[in-house]
Amino acid sequence: MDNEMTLTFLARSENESLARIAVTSFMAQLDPTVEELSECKTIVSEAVSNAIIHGYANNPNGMITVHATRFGAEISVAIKDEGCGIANIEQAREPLYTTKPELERSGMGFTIMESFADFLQIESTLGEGTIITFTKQISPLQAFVT
Amino acid sequence: MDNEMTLTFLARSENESLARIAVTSFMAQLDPTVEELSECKTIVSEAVSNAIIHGYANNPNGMITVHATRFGAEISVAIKDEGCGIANIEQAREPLYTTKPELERSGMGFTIMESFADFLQIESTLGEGTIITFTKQISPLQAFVT
Amino acid sequence: MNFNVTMYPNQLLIVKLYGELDHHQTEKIRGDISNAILQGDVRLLVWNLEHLQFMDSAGIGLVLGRMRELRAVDGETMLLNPSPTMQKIFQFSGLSKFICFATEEQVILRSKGDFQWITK
Amino acid sequence: MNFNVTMYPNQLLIVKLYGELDHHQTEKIRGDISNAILQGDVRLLVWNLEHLQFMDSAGIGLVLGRMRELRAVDGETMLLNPSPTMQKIFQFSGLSKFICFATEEQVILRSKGDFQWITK
Ligand SMILES: Nc1ncnc2c1ncn2[C@@H]1O[C@H](COP(=O)(O)OP(=O)(O)O)[C@@H](O)[C@H]1O
Ligand SMILES: Nc1ncnc2c1ncn2[C@@H]1O[C@H](COP(=O)(O)OP(=O)(O)O)[C@@H](O)[C@H]1O
Repeated sequence: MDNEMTLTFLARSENESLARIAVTSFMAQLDPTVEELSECKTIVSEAVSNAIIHGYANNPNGMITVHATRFGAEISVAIKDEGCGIANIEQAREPLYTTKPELERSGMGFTIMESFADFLQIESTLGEGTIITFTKQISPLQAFVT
Repeated sequence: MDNEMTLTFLARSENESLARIAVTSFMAQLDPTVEELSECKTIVSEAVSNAIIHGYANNPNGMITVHATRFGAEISVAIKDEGCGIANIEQAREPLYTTKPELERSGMGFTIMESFADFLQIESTLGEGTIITFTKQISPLQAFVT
Repeated sequence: MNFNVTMYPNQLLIVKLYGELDHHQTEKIRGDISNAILQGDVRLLVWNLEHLQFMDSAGIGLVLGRMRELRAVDGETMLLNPSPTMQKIFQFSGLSKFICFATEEQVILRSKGDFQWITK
Repeated sequence: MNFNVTMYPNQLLIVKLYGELDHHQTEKIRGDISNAILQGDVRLLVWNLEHLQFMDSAGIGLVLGRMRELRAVDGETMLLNPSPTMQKIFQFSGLSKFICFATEEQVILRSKGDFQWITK
């Protein structure tokens, strides 16, 4: 492993940007393209928002952990909450499926995460919490050009 | 307590900027002035560099933890390593005192940290590690003006 | 983040977004945008995304929510100058037909005539 | 971070720094600056800090280390346009007498004459 960081913070929406900026800074060492960076930021943002809104149902005392590692040009990030968990993962992955339409959730979170990640894994246990893990390969060419 | 975050990372110099950016982002919620922000960044940078260079003697497998909390307009940050510890804290605090002149260390780290913090505490045990804790009050006026 | 909401003649409403639009920020700006739509009897709502540096699916929820409000007054939606990553997000969400690339000035100018051009 | 090292007539060397200068970055740029000093028989080394966004005590170590190298050739040091926080850091370190506020062009121009003005 080439580098590693863990960020833990309270489940408050004002910390969504903190999670993104930490992952952005961690990734910067790989000279990613603007799009690779913004796609990873989006995945992190979706998973952290979900932990706050769904996992902890907006209870601001929950804790969220973002764990990032780098192996060569591959970055791997896990976003973990100890919230309510997901009852039916297959259903949750469906585009437009949301349990919080009254909060104007679009139900597109998992679709976006799966599209932007090279690999995405959803682990969840009802009453125990959820871990979203994704990996993304940073284009090796760019790493030399920039 | 109004907010809290913990960042843990490997003792590699490329992570010094990660530590600064996480604290900067955490503080942003308080609308600090440019100087308050850059003074806090400097303290974090000094303490993290010291953990890497002195605490772990540049062994990149050590772990550094930055723990930040906010109470009202006061931010409190602790930077911890589990490295070699400081033999003589009084001596270490002296301006220009450094045990690594061959690495062009200036010996000004603790002087700068103490000048920029409202309160600074050095706890260290030989062979166990060091914790630097500081607090800084963010100007309440600015918090409204900006 | 910053944003401004400006009403132009011919019931054109332009919402200009700056910085990062996430769940936290949408909660803060939703009310102001809704009010402008409901008060202004808006016929075209333009989201100027040119200066927006980041957006996740909370932005989709914000846009879809305002589309619902616009339906009551028969208003249209335009997504102006999204970044490549935002374009993908709109595409996944079935909103790519509302994307448009132009300057804000061009949009204002054309809206003075028959702005039905946008939906054609 | 970015930096550039430029040698001007009259043995004036200007080091322009951008971004954040910390322990990590000083390790990367020290060699290049040292080489320029030793090759160029420098009489005045100007650190242009105008575009530097951050500096900690690693910057002090870098400046003091180069001062030692300059001593061999009787060269002077100038700290050009530091931020308020940097000014404090230089002051704690006894370096405030080397601080100067001017444009780089002014410094280049004056160095064409008798640049002893700087140390007066
Ligand atoms: N961390 C989580 N904890 C509990 N439930 C979750 C979590 N993440 C997602 N879900 C469930 O999966 C559904 C779909 O998620 P997503 O596709 O991101 O859409 P949205 O967040 O817009 O609802 C959510 O509505 C919620 O019911
Ligand atoms: N985290 C640490 N672990 C072990 N020793 C430390 C640590 N931080 C500081 N020291 C000791 O205190 C001395 C003074 O520190 P400082 O004032 O920051 O100056 P510098 O880092 O330039 O040497 C160091 O040279 C080192 O011997």
